[in-house]
Amino acid sequence: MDTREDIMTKLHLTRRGVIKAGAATGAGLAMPTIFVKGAAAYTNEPKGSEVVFGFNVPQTGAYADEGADELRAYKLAVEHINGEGDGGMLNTFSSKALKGNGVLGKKVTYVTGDTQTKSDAARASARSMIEKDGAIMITGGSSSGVAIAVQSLCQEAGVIFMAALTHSNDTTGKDKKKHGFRHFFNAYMSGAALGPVLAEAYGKDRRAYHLTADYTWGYTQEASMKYFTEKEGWETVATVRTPLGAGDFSSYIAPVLNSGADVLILNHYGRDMVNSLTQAVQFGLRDKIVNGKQFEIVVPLYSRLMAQGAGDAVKGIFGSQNWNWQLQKDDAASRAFVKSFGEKYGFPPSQAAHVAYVQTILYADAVERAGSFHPCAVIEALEGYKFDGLGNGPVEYRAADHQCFKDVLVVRGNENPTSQYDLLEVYAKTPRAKVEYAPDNEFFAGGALGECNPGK
Amino acid sequence: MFKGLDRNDIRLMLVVALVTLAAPLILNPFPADSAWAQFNAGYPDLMQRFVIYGIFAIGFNILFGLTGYLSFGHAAFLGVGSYAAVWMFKLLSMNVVPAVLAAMAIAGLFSLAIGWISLRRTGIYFSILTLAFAQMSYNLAYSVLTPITNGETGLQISINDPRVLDRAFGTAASDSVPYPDFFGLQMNDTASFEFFGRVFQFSVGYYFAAMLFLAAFYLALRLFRSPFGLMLRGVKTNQSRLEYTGINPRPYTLAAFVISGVYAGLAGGLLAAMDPLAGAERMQWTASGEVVLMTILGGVGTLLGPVLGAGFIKYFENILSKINDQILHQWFAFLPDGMEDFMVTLVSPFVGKGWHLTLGVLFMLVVIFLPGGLVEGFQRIGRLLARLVGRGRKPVSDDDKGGA
Amino acid sequence: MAILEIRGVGKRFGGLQALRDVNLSVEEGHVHAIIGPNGAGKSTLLNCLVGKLVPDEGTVVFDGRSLLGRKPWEINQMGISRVFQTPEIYSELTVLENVMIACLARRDGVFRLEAWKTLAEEDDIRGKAMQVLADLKMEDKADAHSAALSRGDKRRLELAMCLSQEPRLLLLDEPTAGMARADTNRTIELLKEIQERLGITMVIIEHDMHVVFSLAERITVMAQGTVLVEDVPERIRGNPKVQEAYLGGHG
Amino acid sequence: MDAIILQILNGLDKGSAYALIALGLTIIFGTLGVVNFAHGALFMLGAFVAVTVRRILTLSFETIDPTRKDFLGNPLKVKTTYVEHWFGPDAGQWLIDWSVPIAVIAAIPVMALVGLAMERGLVRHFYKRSHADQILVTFGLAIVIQEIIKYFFGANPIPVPAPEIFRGSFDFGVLLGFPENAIIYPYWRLVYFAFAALVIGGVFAFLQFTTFGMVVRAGMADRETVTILGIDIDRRFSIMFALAAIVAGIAGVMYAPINSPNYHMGMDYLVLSFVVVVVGGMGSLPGAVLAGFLLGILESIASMKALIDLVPGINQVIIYLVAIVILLIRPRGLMGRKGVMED
Repeated sequence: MDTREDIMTKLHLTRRGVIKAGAATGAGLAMPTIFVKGAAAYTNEPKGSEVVFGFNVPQTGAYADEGADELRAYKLAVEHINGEGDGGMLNTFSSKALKGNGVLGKKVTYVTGDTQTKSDAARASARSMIEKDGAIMITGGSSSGVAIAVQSLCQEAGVIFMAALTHSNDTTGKDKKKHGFRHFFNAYMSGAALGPVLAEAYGKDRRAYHLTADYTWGYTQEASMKYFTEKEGWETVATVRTPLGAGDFSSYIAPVLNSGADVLILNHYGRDMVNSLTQAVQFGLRDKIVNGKQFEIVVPLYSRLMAQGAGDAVKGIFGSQNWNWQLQKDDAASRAFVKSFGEKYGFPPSQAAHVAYVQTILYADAVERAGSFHPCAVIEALEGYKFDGLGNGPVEYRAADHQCFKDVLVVRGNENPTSQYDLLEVYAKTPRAKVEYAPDNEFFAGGALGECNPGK
Repeated sequence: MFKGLDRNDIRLMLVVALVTLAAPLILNPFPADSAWAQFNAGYPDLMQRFVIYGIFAIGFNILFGLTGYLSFGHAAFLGVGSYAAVWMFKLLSMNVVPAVLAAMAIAGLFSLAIGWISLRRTGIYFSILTLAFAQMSYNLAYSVLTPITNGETGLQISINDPRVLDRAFGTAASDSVPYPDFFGLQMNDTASFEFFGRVFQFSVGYYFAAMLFLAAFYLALRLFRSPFGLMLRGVKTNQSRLEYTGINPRPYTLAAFVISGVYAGLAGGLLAAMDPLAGAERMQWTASGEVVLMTILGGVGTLLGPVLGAGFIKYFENILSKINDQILHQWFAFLPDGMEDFMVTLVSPFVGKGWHLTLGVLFMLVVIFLPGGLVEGFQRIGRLLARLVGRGRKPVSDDDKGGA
Repeated sequence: MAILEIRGVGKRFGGLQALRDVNLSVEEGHVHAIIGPNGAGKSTLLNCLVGKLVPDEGTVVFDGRSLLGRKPWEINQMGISRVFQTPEIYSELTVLENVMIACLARRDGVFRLEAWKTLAEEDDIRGKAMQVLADLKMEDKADAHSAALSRGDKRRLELAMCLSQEPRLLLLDEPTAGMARADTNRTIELLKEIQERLGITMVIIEHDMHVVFSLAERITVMAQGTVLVEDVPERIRGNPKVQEAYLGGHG
Repeated sequence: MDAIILQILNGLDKGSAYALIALGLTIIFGTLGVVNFAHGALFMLGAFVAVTVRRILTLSFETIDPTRKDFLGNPLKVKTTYVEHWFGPDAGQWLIDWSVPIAVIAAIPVMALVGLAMERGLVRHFYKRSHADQILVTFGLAIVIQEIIKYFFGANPIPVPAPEIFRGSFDFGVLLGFPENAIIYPYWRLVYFAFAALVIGGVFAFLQFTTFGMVVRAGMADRETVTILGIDIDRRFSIMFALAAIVAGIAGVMYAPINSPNYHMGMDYLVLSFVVVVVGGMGSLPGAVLAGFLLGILESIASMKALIDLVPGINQVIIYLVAIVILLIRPRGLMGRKGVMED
C-alpha cells in the first residue's frame, strides 16, 4: 500500500482526484484560467445547490415495463423530497427529518440510465452516472445479477447503492457490501412466509416438483422453497433446471403429473414465469387429482406485471410479494402512496414502484439525519435504522447485512379481478419474526460487508 | 517504425494516434452545466469502451473484412478473455499485465479450437457453426458453469481471493476490494481539469487501453499491407484460384481466425481490467451480432471503418439511453409551453427507453445511403471539403484503401 | 523424356464412365494438345491432373512423383500451373496484386505467416511481377482493378499469374474460348513466344483446330472417355478415326 | 418408455413451431437469396395480430357503478364490450373466446401487406447488395418493428388465451395402455400440430402442383434463365415474400396462447430459426421442415430429468450441439443444395 501511495503522490494523482499542481500553473497564466475541481472529501461531493441521484433501471429488454414503473416512482420521490406534490409517504414516515426542501437544502435532480438487465450494461450505465454526471447515490435493479454487479461497483467507487428489485439471497448474503442496502425481501423470506401458509392450505402431506430457472437467483429460490416446504413435512420429488428464456416449457411440464408429485413449484421469474405458468395451466394440471388430492401450482415470487402477463392463469395461485397496493385498506402509508402515485399516473403502483420510492426516501432521510452526504456517515445512519410508515409496517435495516426485516405478504391470484391491477390479492401477512434469520444463516454465509469507502 | 508504409498510411496512423490521445479533450465540447452536456462522451468509462470495442472490431474485421468469413460467435472469445483476466486478478495479481496476457492466450487457444472445426465449412454454414459454439459457451457460462463464471452476476473480485503474487510482494490490500493496476497506477485513477466549465478527465485506465488500441491498430495496418493480408484477400475473392496457385487457404484462414480471436481476447481482458467483472452476456449472440454490425456499419474491409462503427454504436447506446424527459424539457424550454410539450412528445420515443429505435433507424439510413459504411460518409465529406478548399490533394480518408 | 505419364486412368460418376483406361505421356518441353468432341472427357482428365478429382484407377506421375491424392496446392508447388476455361482471377484486387500473389506462392510455399512486413518492402516480388506483366505487355494496367479488365486481358492476366510461377508444366483449358479471331491469333503468338523463350511444357485442351495446329507438337484425340489416337499434327489431320469421332458415328 | 414417447410427442409440437418459422425463412433465402434478419419480427407481428384482434373484440364502453369503488375510492367504472352489447353476452363471449382462430383469418391479409411492403419498399433494393448489407438493413428493420410494437404494447407479455374448449389436455397414455397421466398432451397443442401440418402441406402443394410454384422453383434453381424466358420472376418473388410473411405471421398467431406475445419474441426465435434452416440445408424446404422436427424432438428428449442429471446442462446446448455434429457430417446440412450461400 505504501509504495502505491508514494507513486501516486509523485505523479500528483489521487484516486478520481485532481492534479493539485494544476491550480498553481493555472493561476500563473493570465488567460485562459484553468479551474481545478475543488478537492473533494469523497466521491462526487455535492458542491453546488443541487445533488444528483442516479436511477439505473431496465428501459429495454424483458423488464422494461418494470423499469418504467420504478422510474415513475423515483420521479415521484424526487418531487416529494423537493417539496412538490402532496408529499406522499413523507407524511406517514416515522422520521420527520426531511422538510420538503431537498436534501440538506440542496435540490435533488436525477439522471436515468438503461441497465438492459445485463450486468455489463448496468455497470456501464452506473459508471457514466458516477463519472460524468456526478451521481452521489445509485438506485435501481431489475434482476439480482444486475443488482449485485452494480452494488460492488458502487462499493469500489465510493457511492451508495440502494437496491430496488433483487430477490436473491446473495445480494445481502455472500455478495453483501458495505455500500449496498436492500429494502426488498429475499428468496429465504419468500420460502419462510409461504411454507406455513401452503401447509395450512394444501396439507402437510404433499409431494412437490420444482422447475427452476437455471441461474443464480433460481438456485437460491429453489433451495429456500425446498427447505421450508420440507420443514412443513412436504417431500421433494424432483428439481429440474430449465434454460433461461426457454419459451416452451412443455417438455418440462409434461412429465410432472406422472412423477407422483401433487404440487408444482415454479421457481421462475419474468417471461419464464409467465410462459411456464400459462403452459402448466394449459396442460390442465390444476384440474387433475393426484394422490387423491387436487394438483396445485405455486409461484414463490410474484409481481403484478407477471400476473398481467399470465392473465387468467394466476387465479388461485399462491406466491409472495414485498408490497401490494391493496394494503391501503388498512395501512395509511400505503394509502398515501397509492393516492399520490395514482393521481399522477392514473393507475396504482406496483411493488417495483413502491420499493423504488421507499429506497429513495430512505436514502434522503439518512443523509438528512447524518447531516452529510459522506457515504460513511450515511451508512452509519442507515445501519440498524428502525422506521415505520413506509407501507410495510415497522421495518429495520439490519446492520449486519443491510437487509430490511419486515412482515412478508403471501398473495394469491384473485378469482374475480375487477381490473388488470387487482389480479393478485393479499392472502396473509407472515410476521417478521417468522421470516427473520441470523446473519450467519447457511443460506447467507460467506462474504463480508467490507469497509466503508469514501472514494474521492 | 513506419518502414514499408506509404505516406498516406503514416498520416492515417498519426491522425488516429492524435485523436486517440486527445480524446478526453475532443469528446468534451460542451460545458458541463449546459443542456448539451448530455452529448459529451469524454468520461473514462465511455472512452474506454470506444477503444476496447474498437480493438474488438478491428480484430473481427481482420477475419471478416479480409477473408470474407462471417463469424457469428466472436463474442465468445471476448467473454473468455474477460473470464481469464478476472481469474488472473483473483489468483495471481491485480496487475493488469498478466491478466491481459492470459486473456489473449486463452482466447487464442479457444479460437484455435473453434476455428479449427468451424473453418471446415464456408459461407453461412461457417457462420452457424461459430454461432453454435458461442451460444453453447454463453448458455453454459450462465447456468451450469456458475462455479467458474459466477453465472448471472458475473465473475467478481473479492477481498478473500488468493492473489498469490500480490501477497508474496506484500502489496495485497486486506481491508477492501482492490482495483486493477499497472505497476501501482490504478486503472481508475483520474486527473480532472476544469476549463471554462468543461471538465476534462484523464484516466489511467483510458490511456492504458488507448496505448494497446494504437498498437492493435498499427499491427492491423501492417497486416492489411502485408503479403499475409494479400493472401487473406485472395481467400475472399477467389479461394479456388488460390488453391491452384499453390496456397492452402486453411492455415491462412485459421491464422486470421486466431488473430481476430486474440484481438477479441485482448478486448475482453481490457474490459475486465477497466472494470473487474466478467458477465456471461458478453458471450450472447447479440454481442456477437453487435460486432458484426459495428464492422458493416463502419465499412467492411477498411481499416478505420470498424473503429468508427464501434464508436457510433457505443456512443448512441450510452448517450441516448440516458436522455430522459427532464432533459428534453430543458432543451425545449425556450419554446412556448404547448410547443415544448409537443416537441418532448415527438422526441421522447427516440431517446431513453427508445434508444434502440434510433439505432435501428440509423442502421437502415446508413446502409441505404452509404453503401460503403461510415467510412464512405467520411470520404464524401472529405472530397467535398477538398473541392471547397479547391486544392487538388486527395482527402485523408481516401487513404483508407484497405481492400475490398 | 516424359515429364507427365498417365497410365490406365479411369473415372466413374455414378453410372457414367467418364474416363476409361486413358494413357498419355507428355514430353518435357513439348506443347501437347488434347482435342475431342464435347463429352470426350478432356476436362475430367485435366481435373484429375490438378487434384480436383481423384481417378478411380490408374496412375498419374509427374516428374517421377505420383500426383494421385495430392491437394491442388501441392500439385501446384510441384510445378504445375493451370489456366481455366473462364478466367479465374482475384477480381477485387488490382492486376499487380493478382500477379504478386502468384509470385509469393512460388517463393513462400503453401503457408507463411508474415503479418509485420508490408508488400511495399517486397521489392523482389514486385519487380518480378512487373517483369511478367511487361512480358505480356500489361505493365500499364498494373494498378487497374482486375474486375474492370476486358475478357482477353483477364485471360492474359491469368496467364501472367501462371507464368510468374515459372511452372514446369502449364495446363491450358481452352485458352481462346470465346475470343475473336484477331485475339485468338494474338494469343497463339503469345503462347508460341513463351514456349520458345521459356521452353515450358504445355498441355492445351482446345476446340479450335486453328489453335491446335498452330501450336501443338503432339496431339491426343479423345472420344467417349478414352484416347482414340495420339500422333503428330500432320498425321492427325488426315486420320479417318478422328474425322469419324468429330463428324458422325456415335451421335 | 412412456417418458420417451411423451417427449417425442412434445418434440413434434416444438418441431412444428420451429418448422413453420424456418419454412418462411427458407423461402426467402432460397427464392430471393436474402438473409432476412427481420423474419423473427414477422413472427412476432403475427402474435401481435392476435393481441390486436383480441383488443378489438374486447373494446368496451364504460358505465359507472356507484355501488363499487376503484382503487382511489372513486365510483367504479364498469366496462362492457361492444360485441357483448351488440350480439348479446353469449355470442359476444364466444367471439372473444375464439379470438385466436379469428386472428388467423385477419393475419393473412395483414401479413401479406406487411410482406409486400417490406419487399417492395426495402428488401428489393438489396437483392444485388452483399449479404453483409442485407444483414444490417434487415436487422435495423427488425429493431424498428420491435420498438414500434414496444411503444404501443409495452414490454410485458400479454396473455392471449386459446378458446375455452381447448384448455386441458388429452390423455394419450390411456389409449396406449399406460397408466393415467403418463402421456398427456394439451388440446391446443394438438390443434397447433394439425395446423402446422396443414400449412406445411399447403405450401408444398402450392409449390409442387401449381404453375406459379413451378416457375418459382425454377427461379430458385436458376434465376437468370427464367428471366430470359420472359417470365416476370420479380413479381412472383414479391408474392413469395408475402407468402413467407403470411406463414411466419400465422405461425405467430397460433403460438400466442402457448407463448404470451411480447415485443422481443422475434429476436428470441431468430437465432433458432437460422440454425434450423441451415441444419436443414440452404435452399431446401423439406430440409427445413425435417430439421425443425429433428431439433424439436432432440430438444425435448434432452430436457428429460434423467438425461440432465447424467449430463448437466445438456438441455442448454443440445440444439447447438446437434447443429454442429450435423454440419460436420453433412457439409450442406441435411438436404442442402450445392453453392447456395456458401460464399
